[in-house]
Amino acid sequence: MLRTATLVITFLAGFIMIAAFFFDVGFLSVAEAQIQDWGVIVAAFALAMASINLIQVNVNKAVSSENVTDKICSFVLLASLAGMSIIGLTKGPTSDTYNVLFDGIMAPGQSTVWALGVFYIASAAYRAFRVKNADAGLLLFSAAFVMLGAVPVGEVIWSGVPAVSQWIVDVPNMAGMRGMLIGAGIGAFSGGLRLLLGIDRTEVG
Amino acid sequence: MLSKLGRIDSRVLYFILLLSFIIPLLRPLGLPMVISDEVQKTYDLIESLPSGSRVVVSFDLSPGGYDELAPATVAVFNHMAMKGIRMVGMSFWDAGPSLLDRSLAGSLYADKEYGTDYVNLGFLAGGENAMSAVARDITGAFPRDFYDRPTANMPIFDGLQAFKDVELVIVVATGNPGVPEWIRQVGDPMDVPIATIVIAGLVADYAPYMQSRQLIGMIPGLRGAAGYEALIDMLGRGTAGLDAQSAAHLMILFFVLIGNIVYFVERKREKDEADEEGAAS
Amino acid sequence: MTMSNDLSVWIAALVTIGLISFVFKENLYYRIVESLYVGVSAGHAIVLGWGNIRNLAVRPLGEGNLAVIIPIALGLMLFTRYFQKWSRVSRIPMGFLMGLGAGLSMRGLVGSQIVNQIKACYLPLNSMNNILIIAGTFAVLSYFFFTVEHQGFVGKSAQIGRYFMMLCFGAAYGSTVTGRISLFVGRLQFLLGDWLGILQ
Amino acid sequence: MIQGRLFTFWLFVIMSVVMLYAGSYVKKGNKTIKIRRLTPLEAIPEAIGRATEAGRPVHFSPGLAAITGQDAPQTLAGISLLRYVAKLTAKYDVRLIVTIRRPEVLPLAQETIRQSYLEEGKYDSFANVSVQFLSDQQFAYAAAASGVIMREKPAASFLFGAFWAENLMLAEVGTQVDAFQISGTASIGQVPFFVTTTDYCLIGEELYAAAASLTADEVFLGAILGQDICKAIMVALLVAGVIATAFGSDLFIKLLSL
Repeated sequence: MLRTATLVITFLAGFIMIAAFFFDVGFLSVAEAQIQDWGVIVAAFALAMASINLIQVNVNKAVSSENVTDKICSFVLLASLAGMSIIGLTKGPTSDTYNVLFDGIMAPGQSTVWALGVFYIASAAYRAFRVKNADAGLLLFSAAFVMLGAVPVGEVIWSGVPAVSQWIVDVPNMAGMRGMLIGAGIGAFSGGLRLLLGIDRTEVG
Repeated sequence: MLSKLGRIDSRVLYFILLLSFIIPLLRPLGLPMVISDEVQKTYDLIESLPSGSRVVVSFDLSPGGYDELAPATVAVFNHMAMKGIRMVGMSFWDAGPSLLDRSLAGSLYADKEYGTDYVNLGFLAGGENAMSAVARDITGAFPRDFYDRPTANMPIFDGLQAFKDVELVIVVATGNPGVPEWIRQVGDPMDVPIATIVIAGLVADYAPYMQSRQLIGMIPGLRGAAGYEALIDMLGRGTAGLDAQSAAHLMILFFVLIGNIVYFVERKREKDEADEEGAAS
Repeated sequence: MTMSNDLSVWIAALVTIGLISFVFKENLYYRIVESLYVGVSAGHAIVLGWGNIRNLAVRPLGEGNLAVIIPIALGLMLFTRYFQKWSRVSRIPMGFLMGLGAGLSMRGLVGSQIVNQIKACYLPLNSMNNILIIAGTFAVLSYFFFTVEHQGFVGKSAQIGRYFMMLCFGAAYGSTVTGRISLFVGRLQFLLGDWLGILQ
Repeated sequence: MIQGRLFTFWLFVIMSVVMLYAGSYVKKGNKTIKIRRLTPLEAIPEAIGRATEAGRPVHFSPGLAAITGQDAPQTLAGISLLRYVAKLTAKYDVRLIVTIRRPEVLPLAQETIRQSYLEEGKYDSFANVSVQFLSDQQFAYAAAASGVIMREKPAASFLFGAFWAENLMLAEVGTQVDAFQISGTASIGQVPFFVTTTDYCLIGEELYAAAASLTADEVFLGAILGQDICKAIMVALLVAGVIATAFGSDLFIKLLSL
């Protein structure tokens, strides 16, 4: 019963979106708008749920982990989560205290984690990027031009670098990406169809 | 000697790389950046918009990519503010509104009137669905802005209900939901032009959309920022970091080169040794 | 420029250094800073998620709009997954969100990702670039046929497709490197400029 | 019908019908559908053979994604490949080390491996398998998994599933211990790094095709057949339109714009 209800709701939500896109029928547009507005609200609840998962995992760790470092870290995580939420919910996300936490921890934290990638790229470039075959050779050729085309020194090395780099991105890369884009589109369509009709293995939930 | 090079500690590599960043930052050479075609086109596009027209800027980014996108965003904001273009800002990533707030504060919009010339609507959950819902009814989806003020009576929304009255959407993006979602929910079906300020890592991915004109402008990361800053004649951070970028790019290519020389020389030696052993037995 | 006296700049500098230290060696300082930022990010999601619920559901409900009871109920049902006995109920709102998402992306992508992309290949065969664009798209599509063995014409076409993809991956590799370098430059500009004040 | 959406609508209908038909065709017992050769897949026994000869273990990671959400199919494909790898390690008595990032993937991986060892009649050797949950944080997992690879020096390392920026750490340390590495991911942005740092890589949808060909699962196979037919339709549209355009006709441009 519950399973049937889930399948029907899944199908209807998707079907109305699709039907309203193709047919200009009054009640479909109304239903589409209504469902979309509801979707935003439910998604906002779902956003909070992801954080609850994190709380659950870390409460377990803070309580039962044998590793002291893990315990401390889980505790720090829970404390900072609680602190941010409480300040945000009471004083609002534009208050000064909140901004200090956002500008001091969240923004630089995330951007440093992303930036660290450059170190792994450097050591992998040195140790693991081997031109073993034609595939890797072509890849390196294209990568080298695109990299040099992105910085002024490329033009200093050879005046043709920016043009070749642009050509690689606009022609062979474009064609290849387009092929993959169409293929991935068909793949996503197939996944969506199976989900709407409830024939997927990775079923809802 | 070569086999020693092959076993070099990663931390030595990291240190060398770090120096290649820091030295040119402290002692820049000032190599100029060529303004690429796509940046020029995007500049022309904004230059062609009449004063008073309304542009939606969607801040769909993680703070992870903000350092890379902020200089270009500020440059574009400055250009728009100089032209008297009105900016409707919104976000579908939770970090977006605060970052938009910082970019606005660092641009010429800071001197303009909030609610008339620009607005920061804040965040809406649900990604693609939220984009589609906003495009249909802007103030309906955002009854209050990021600062919790009611939006319905703001002058910027006079005669502006849906995206069909918007001249352009600029997506400031680090991933999904972002450019492909905007194109398929708003750009294509509602016939609204879409442009993007995007991290370098996605430039190659979005090339098909540029060629098909589903995307009519693209400013790639920090490199695009340098070009744009030159075009509006307001040099900023995009230009300042260029030499460090040059040096680091060269260093990484150099690492690939040395790594492969070591690899091929060692492989040849192993092969020679194997041949000799074969000959001896 | 002089050294910053802004509190958030100082905190940010300590966070940045702590995270960078990870590439040299994993350490307690790094682990604590990481936990801090993951916690703050999750808190931020809760705060903004609540902002949406308040503006779009709670306030309208207070103004007498009873229709919002439905999405509120659906949203609350999500949380049943934390109670063993009722956990299956959370599949209903998940199904609603996933069905909505699937329908939206399907209706959009056929036009924007398939039809318009094919249409953009209808180019006159009057330049090498146009021919490469058409041939490349064709070849890459043929690479992803899985029920046909890569032999004969399909095999050759797929091989060419593979070469095109390698050029793509090279471009993606190169531009990702550029991106990461830009980010790191940004971090150093922050440390050396905003914090220490030794950049002009 | 809303203007300008006629062609898209019919294509939508055709794609749906084709996919449903392909699904039921496979379900009716027409399992004769063969997935084409996938070189990385064929290299798996060779990699495990090397581990057997060298007396060194095998490392496997099913990626960093969960079993729900957008990237779940990648994790599930990774688990299908794990079933295959575990059968081989059971058969040749090679030690298998699996590193896990998501807590909810742990029981799934354990159960899959146990099943494989049972099927091979090597349940006693199951004790020889080590499935380790390392950390739910992306980089903490990657650092810990790198540590495991560095210590255990596997002769083969398999990375199948969703990966992000951390993949370079795993692939690089694999290169350092001289492991034969086979990877596969549908996270297209990460494929370039796998192509350059591992010996073989399943590119994009090849990951799903590999899982389908190993499990012979009806739903997977049906989906692949349906997608192939749709791709053939797109290729036909592409070729026909290009030929028409070459002869100066804008018939197809008009058709697709309907």
